[in-house]
Amino acid sequence: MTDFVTPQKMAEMIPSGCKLGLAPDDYAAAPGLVRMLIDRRIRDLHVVCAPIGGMQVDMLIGAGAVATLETSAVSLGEAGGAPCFSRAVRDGSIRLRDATCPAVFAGLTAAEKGVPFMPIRGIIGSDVLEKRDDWKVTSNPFDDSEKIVVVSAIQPDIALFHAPEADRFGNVRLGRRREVMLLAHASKKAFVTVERISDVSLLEDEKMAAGVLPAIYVSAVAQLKNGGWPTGLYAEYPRDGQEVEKYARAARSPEGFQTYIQGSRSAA
Amino acid sequence: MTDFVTPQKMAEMIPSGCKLGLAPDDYAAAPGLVRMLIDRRIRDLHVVCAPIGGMQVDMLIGAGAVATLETSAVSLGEAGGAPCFSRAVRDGSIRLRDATCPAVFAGLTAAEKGVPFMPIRGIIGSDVLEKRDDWKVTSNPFDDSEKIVVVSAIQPDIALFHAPEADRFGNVRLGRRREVMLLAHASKKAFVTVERISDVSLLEDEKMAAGVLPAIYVSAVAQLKNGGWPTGLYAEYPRDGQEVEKYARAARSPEGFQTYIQGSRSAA
Amino acid sequence: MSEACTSRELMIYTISRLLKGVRHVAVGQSSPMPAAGAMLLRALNERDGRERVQVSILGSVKHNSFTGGAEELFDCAAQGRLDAFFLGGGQIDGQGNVNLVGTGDYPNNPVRWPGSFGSAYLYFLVPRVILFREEHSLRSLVERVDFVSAPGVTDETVYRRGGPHALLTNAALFSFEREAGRFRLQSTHRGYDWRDIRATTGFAYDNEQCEATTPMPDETTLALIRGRIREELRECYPQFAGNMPGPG
Amino acid sequence: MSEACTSRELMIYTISRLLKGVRHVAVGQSSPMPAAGAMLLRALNERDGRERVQVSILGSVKHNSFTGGAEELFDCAAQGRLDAFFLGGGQIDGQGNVNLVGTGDYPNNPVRWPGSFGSAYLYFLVPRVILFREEHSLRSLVERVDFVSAPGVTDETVYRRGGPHALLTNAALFSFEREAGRFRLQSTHRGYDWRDIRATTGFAYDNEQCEATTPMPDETTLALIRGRIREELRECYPQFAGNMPGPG
Repeated sequence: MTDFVTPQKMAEMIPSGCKLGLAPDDYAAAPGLVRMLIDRRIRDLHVVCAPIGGMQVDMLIGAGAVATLETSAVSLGEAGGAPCFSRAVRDGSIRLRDATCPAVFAGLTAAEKGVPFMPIRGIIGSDVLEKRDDWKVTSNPFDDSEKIVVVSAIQPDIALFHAPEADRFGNVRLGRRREVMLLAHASKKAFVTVERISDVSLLEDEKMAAGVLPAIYVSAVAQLKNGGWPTGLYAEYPRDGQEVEKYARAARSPEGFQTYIQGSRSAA
Repeated sequence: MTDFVTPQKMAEMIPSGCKLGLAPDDYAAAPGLVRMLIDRRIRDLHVVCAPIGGMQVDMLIGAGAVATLETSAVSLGEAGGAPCFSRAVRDGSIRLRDATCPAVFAGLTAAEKGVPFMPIRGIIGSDVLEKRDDWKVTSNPFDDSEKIVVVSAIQPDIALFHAPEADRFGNVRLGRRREVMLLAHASKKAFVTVERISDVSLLEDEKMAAGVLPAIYVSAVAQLKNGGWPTGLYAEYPRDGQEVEKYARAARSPEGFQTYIQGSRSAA
Repeated sequence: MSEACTSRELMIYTISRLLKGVRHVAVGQSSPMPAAGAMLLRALNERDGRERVQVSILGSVKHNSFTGGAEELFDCAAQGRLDAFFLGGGQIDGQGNVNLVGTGDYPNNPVRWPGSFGSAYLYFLVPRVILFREEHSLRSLVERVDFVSAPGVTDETVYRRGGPHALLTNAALFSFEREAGRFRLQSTHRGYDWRDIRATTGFAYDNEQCEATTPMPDETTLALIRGRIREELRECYPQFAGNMPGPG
Repeated sequence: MSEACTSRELMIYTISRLLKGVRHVAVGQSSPMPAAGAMLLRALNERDGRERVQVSILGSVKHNSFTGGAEELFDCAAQGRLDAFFLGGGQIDGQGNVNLVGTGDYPNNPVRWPGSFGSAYLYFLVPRVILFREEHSLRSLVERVDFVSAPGVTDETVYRRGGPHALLTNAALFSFEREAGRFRLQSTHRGYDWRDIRATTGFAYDNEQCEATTPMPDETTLALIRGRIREELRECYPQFAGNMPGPG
């Protein structure tokens, strides 16, 4: 059920125009794979950040690959704001769907549970709500006096992320990063790059199984060593802060961004 | 935050009249602890089976401890129907809230997420729905032409279950029995009996952490070796089918039930 | 020459036929024959080099592809990742309604069964639901169930992509015609003819005078049931497996 | 005699004071000082034998009591198991509204910040939300935010048990009066008086002529910040920790 492919092949399997779900920075799409998407000039993506985006998202925006961005935030962490994102906001070159983290999770949970919507507390009075036509204020069906928000289901076509390990059956270890599990459950397909591929089933050890995404959700796996560089991989290796800083400085101008992308290609 | 107590003390900490959430048979309240509850003549329980009940629930019903039973099923598995349950249904001595498994999970998920209700597909046309005043048919707020069921949140006062292992900090390993995690998240308190207590934190091993219920949810832990006997403990030891059969035969009459409870006390 | 195919073995084999083409089948609690049928399809496909079948047995440690707890089965069904499931039923009626709760009036049913389990949900979301009831009698196959745990058909205001696919008993096999909301007799098992079925079925159905006989497993398939499948069943159904014919 | 207490150290200490009594405090992404303040309370309580404080740092492996992914923080807050959280804000106004999105008109804000994160939710559900903004200026503390990421007050048709508790900057500490929906000046930090605060705060607030000075940490507390807390910060905030005073 799971195809084992090269990173290049995986990049080719992601079509322009699709709804692409990305995990947070330290589990997000491998930056090297993102560079392959940029190289093949992918366009018109609807990117869903689950629930926030980092350097990967900024790179995709900088390369003109993103039509719609649904996110609770885009940030380079200690390296500051995301320059291509800020520029695209000013230019109006991307369609923005600002969100708040738990509403993204609620939308993904709706897709995971196969329901068209989910209720969520809070949010009323926030301008975030005003700007979303796929969120509504309704009343609690069991108490008319309480107003409550409902958000639509979010079902990405493809969830793309980088994880420590898969096995040769297609199971993928995510550990306690359950939001990545949620993203995979909610999406039609999951494409995963991994540091290593185990010959032994990851489901064999009952103590570990709880943190494993079963192969039934995993459409493709590609091995990509150190694939989390430079944004890091949770519980495996830290981010390369200097490299992210270098990116942040370069991307302050469109020209600097282009130079960074071209110059760093060989390093990927 | 987590109290470490004796099983006797834990049984005393569960008051008559509370809403008690129980996991399925092979992770359910330790039958030995249930016997302690019966010994102290606990009464008026509102038992929530998450989502089905077994011998433990049948014993509580047989002992007259249950006022309301909310469940998708009560069964002794290979040993057949639950005799005290069937008798109580006929007598009308318990208030029944029949459910269907995913609706119980939806109600617990609502409590976990702090929302008053959850939508759920299916169910419309089932008589189960007709009998529940805490479920409603509403329309999809994003598509008026679709009818959909909403169920109220289910928040037990106490979740009670038996698990393989806790650590001395109060973290409890549940492995992939995520529905037990859901039950604990949804409940105000979790009381857990365990086979063993580890000196090393169960969160230390990142590979295992995904299957660990953090101590913030765990109000009390009691060690009770072989506490799952005779209903078994998932991935640890199987049920004692002969003993459950013995119970099933004995409990066919109220007298037989009394004899079983009294006779087997010493074995517990 | 080995012992002749038993009634249960015929049902297990028939289940494997009804599952042909599925990628993922799940089996609920207390369902040894459906579990065996699903395992048999998996084994036959492996033997013949056909597509891999994912079998998820609830309550099993070994035959369990889920890692998210019992709710994952229901989520998986809602996501469209589950192709087939089984439902039993104390009563099943001619519109495909299933009663897992009890006879007579609710709530104080004179005969009470365990309860509805996940039926009221999975029946809507799993494309191929196979109704399985060993007992073929006027008591189990009724004109109208006393309590609808899960309805066979639904109007278009309700989301539904699943429903009854077939009804298998120890005497016959029916298919379900969703448009008509009726069963159709497909075949009778060895030892039964259409008159037996008519006399012991409480509801109306199509193709009453069906002459087809339910196909029997060949020798190698029977050997697979008595060998590998029986072993695989032992984990969750030790008593059932122990009562099956087989070596040792 | 060690180096004098820096402005950041005073803020870290003040945060630990604002957290007094909490059982569980969580800290979001990119929040080194709130993380340090929470860690300091934990360390002080340990030292003094007071109640154990659970500190959950988002993005940390070591200081993380969650096992259910990033959504667990939000679920935990909704369940009432989280007592305190921090929010920043490019702009904060006198009604406690927070803007994490940008200045000017949405969506093409001339200055765009990262986004609202979980603010629009946690502000409703966490009893003690501490607003933290280093920069104390007419630019950051405004009469009315340009975009409401999360509102400070809410009418009674909406469920709300949380909201603003205090506002801490590099110059002063305010408390928030929920009934009135206004801030109240509590104290000014060393080097600032009430006139400085009035001149650099864009919104109206109570107790304008406040004469109280924000208490400073004692030597042993300062040593704790420069030792254990600095070390604990290194995992998630290596740059920030590297810039703090401390041994080596």
